[in-house]
Amino acid sequence: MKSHLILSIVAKFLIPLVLLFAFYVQFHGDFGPGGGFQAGVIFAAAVILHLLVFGHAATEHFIPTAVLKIGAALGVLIYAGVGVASLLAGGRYLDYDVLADNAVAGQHLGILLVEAGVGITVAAVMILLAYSFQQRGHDA
Amino acid sequence: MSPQLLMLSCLCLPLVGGGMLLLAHRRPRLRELILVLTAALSFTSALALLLQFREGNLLRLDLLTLLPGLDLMFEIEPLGALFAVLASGLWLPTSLYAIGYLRARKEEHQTRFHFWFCVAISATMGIAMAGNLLTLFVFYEVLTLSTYPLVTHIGNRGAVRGGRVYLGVLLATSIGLLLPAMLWTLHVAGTLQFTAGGILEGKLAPALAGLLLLMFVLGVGKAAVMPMHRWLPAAMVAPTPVSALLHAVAVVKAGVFTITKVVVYIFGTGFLGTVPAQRYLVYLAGFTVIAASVVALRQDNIKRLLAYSTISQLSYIVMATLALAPLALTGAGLHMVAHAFGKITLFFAAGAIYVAAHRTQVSELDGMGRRMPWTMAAFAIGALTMIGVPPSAGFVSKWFIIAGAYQADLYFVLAVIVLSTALNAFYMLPILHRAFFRAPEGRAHGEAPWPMRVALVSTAAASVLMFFFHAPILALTRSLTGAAP
Amino acid sequence: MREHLPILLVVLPMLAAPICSMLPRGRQAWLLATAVSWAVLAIAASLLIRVHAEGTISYALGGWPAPIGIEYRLDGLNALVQVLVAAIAACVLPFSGRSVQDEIDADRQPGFFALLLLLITGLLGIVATGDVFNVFVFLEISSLATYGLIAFGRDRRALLAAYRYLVLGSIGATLYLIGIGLLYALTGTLNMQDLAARLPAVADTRTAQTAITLVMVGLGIKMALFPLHLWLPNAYRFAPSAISAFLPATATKVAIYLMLRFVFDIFGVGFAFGRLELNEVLLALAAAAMLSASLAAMQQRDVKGILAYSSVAQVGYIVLGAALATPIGLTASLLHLFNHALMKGALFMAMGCVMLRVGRTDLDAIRGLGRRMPWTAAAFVVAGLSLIGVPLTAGFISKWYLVLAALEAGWWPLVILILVASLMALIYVWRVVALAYFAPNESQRREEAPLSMLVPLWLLVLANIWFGIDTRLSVAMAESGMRVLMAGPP
Amino acid sequence: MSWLAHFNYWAVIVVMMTGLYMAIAQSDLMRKLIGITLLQTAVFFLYISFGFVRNAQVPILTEGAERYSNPLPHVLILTAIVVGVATTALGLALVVRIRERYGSIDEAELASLADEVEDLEPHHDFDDQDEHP
Repeated sequence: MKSHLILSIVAKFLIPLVLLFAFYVQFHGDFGPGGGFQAGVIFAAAVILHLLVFGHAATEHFIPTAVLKIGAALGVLIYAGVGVASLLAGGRYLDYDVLADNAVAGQHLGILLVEAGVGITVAAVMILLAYSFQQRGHDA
Repeated sequence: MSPQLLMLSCLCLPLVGGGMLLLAHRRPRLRELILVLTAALSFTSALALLLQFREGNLLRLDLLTLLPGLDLMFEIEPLGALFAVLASGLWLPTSLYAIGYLRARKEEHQTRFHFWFCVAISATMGIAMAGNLLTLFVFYEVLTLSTYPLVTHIGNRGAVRGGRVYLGVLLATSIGLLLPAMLWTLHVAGTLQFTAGGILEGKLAPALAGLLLLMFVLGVGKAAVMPMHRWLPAAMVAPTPVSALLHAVAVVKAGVFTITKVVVYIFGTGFLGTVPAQRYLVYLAGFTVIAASVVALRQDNIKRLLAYSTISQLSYIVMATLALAPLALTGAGLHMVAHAFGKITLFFAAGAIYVAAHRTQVSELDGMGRRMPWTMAAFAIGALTMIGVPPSAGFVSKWFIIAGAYQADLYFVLAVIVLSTALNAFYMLPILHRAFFRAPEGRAHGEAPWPMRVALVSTAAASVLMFFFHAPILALTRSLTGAAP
Repeated sequence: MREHLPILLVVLPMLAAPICSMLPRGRQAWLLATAVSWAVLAIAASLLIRVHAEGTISYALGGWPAPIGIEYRLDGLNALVQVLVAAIAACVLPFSGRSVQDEIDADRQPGFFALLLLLITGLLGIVATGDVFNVFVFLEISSLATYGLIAFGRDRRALLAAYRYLVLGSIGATLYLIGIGLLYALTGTLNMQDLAARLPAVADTRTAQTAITLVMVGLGIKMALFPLHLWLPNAYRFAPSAISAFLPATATKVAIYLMLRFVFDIFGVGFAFGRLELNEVLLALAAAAMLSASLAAMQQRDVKGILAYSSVAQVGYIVLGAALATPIGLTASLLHLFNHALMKGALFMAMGCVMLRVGRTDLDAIRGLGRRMPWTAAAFVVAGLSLIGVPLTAGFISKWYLVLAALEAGWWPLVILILVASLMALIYVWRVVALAYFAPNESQRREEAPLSMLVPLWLLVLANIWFGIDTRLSVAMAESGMRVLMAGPP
Repeated sequence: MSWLAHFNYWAVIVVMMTGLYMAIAQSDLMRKLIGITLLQTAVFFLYISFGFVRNAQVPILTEGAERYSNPLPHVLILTAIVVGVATTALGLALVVRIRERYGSIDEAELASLADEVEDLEPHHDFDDQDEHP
């Protein structure tokens, strides 16, 4: 991959910001607009930017495909697991009230976990998609 | 044995025998022993059943209920008992004959052949004992399907083509006409039970009843009423034992048996008398009698000639049934038996000629009477039965049909019988003339193998015996008309 | 735990799917998926029994009560459909072990089973949920999984088939989405019960009528109702064997269930059939489906193609019974829904066995099958007889009911139509059977499919016979489903 | 000018029909996908404009809002967007692989290619790399 100086400098500058914004959206989700879907996509956008600028090898070096695959599955597991946990705690499926001592804290905890799961899965899947499309282009 | 067990054994013995055949397929002698034993046992149980019936036992067997009001059940009535005994009784000589035939021809897949034969017999028993229309229909279809492998047994292109016509016509008529007719009956009458005196009386307008009757008569393709007769000549691609038992006895008789059952137990002769269209069906059957005889006149292939003769003779029975006179109905029952004996003898003879002399055409039969005296003598008796000349069984049955035609004042039927008798003589007697009064041609050959000869002589003898001793059969068919005043 | 079974039914395969995708070997994924499918069947069966003993079960997700939160609602109808889906899954998964090993690259097998589990999740979810938007979500989960699974097919035409299905399926789902969006705008609710209660007030608006039409067309695509069936034949034909055994028996059935639910329970017969006269449209389409698809099936050169077109025709049968909107018609429809799943599952499984041993399923591959694979061929014959509707098989019972329903409604031409279509079924099934048994073949080697495939196959075949002889259970189930539908909107 | 009051619906209808037309009539597989995406986007618009209430406030984080927009359609459509993305991604993946195995993404050409026997071997190495770079 040819190096584009301006692109790589701008990218290096932007990527941390985008990542930070992703985390903001992720954890602010239970108070305001935001949540796992959006945060996951924003996170993925940062990684995809890295992929486009620095190439597949560089990106895969710090986010390997195997990790992404596990991440994609793990997110779903967290989501469904929270539901099952609330079952085990004596409530209904996805009834967050029972997850902590009082209902409000329970709702907080529950939504946080669920959104985390969603975020991980969405980010992982988006990055995986980008990886596989990128790969195809080079082989063909 | 209890009567129910007897009925079950009539139905299952051939199946069990067929299954054992399959197991014994590596040992031909054992296989054939099983076949003959099965046939004998089936005949015995059918006979025992007939005796039970004559003692006046109520013979009824509920097998299973598919849906409320829709069950598979069996009930013996005179005609059914007669049919069961006839089919299983003729199976015994046929199985002997088939063993000889298949061995002499060195056919492949003999076990498969015998197995499907057993299934077909079992289905015939089911038809004979059926207690309602649904049961009859089920076994009717099983019979069609189980005879397909027999018809296409040779497996060449011609056999497959013939098989396709066979299956196509029989299934198309049964699903396209018989099944709707059955559904209509169920819808109108609320039941499909065979009941003395019929179940449709007062429930259907006469004009519609005529249509329903037409659907039944044409829907039972096995009765080969024109224009649904095409399958029978097509089925002649089958090996001769199949043509003999199935296409002279089991399959075609199942057809006329079904029509008779429908006329007597579904419509009821009393009700049918008020249906105007019934007359036209008599004409249709009469037309078939004459037309098929005319076609038979022009055939040179022996089996095709016999097939058209069968079409003609079947319509005798249909016509006699539809004449609705008690005597004619008795004649119909008698003719079922008489024609069975005669036609199976003729087919046996044709097969024997084919095996011994490799001849299939009428024009090749010159002098055959001297080469194969037993075979041709039997053929002559069969031919006489077809024409209706004493001392053969055909005379008795035709006598009753004629008497019935007088009784019903149906001079059309009378004319048809006279004309067709003349036509029968026209196509049968020249064969006998060729065989006995012309000099033989070609290389010399002897008779067919002994199992075949035993079979054809015994059926020919039965045909003659029936002329002299027909009282038991007459009693049975009389009681049929007793059910229908 | 017992009260949570309705949700566990859906969550179990959903939880298992990601685990499956993480497993290193296809074999392990298969074992897990099989175990899950059996557990799901057990749960579904226990739920069905409970519904029959105690009546409708309602389960509120997250503890939010019905009209606000998402509600899972099981009654005599969908508990039955769930058991059907679960049972077919429990049969197909053991069956799939060998055929997947044979047809799919080793490293892609865990993904395959994960998608299959997701498909099961989606289908079970559609059936269980009482919320129309939730239906959309599960519909898309199952559809996406299906597109992916079809693309696993070895033939490159599988890709094209998957793509076509994706385009049409997405259009269908989108139309459905618009429809329920309009309904939501009108009534302010997405809960089925609530929707049914509020719909009559606004039924006269054009918006409501548009919404209903959109929903019906969207579902029509999903259930492959003629003429929206174009995606189906190739999708079934080129999918991996396990998938083409699973889909016809479940996916279209679930879509049909959904249509029944909408027409009878949400819109109400009086509105959908009485005022909009949808029944006449459905009747005409069903009739066209039966005839045209049967004709097409007769011309196919590939057995899976024949079976696929026959599936389109059978959808026609099912819709026909429903469109009559009489108790007996609905019973017939539900019976056929159930029975057809049994027979098509068995037929496609038999073709899976052929695929494994012969590698193709065109008519030439069938030659002499009766000798090469006697058990497979015999299974095909029995299931084929059931498809034709021969007495003593399950197919006969449902067709019999259908004919009775048509007679009762006074629709004579329909009776003829059903019989003609059965005759055509006979022709296309017989073509295969005649080749299998009466056509000579050079290779007379005997190479029967492995037991792991034969046992599930014969289980379904025996079910075909069982439900053809002892009809008490199936008819009682269908009737209880019918009563739910005939009761109409609450 | 009552028809103008519903201009959002008019916009939705135009986009929707454009998408539907593309999805059905275009023979290029990529354009079909774009059509599908347009169609879905139109539905998103539709839902979002349902939720809009004139002179209303955001319902969360504001005390005492009298009139507020309905948040539910937004939530619903979030799900639908995710579904749409997944569909598009899957569609694209299929298009890529169709291109690899057929060498074309034009429907008319594909139809003629479909019945030809494929030479499986040369392409096989691509398949194996699918999702496993």
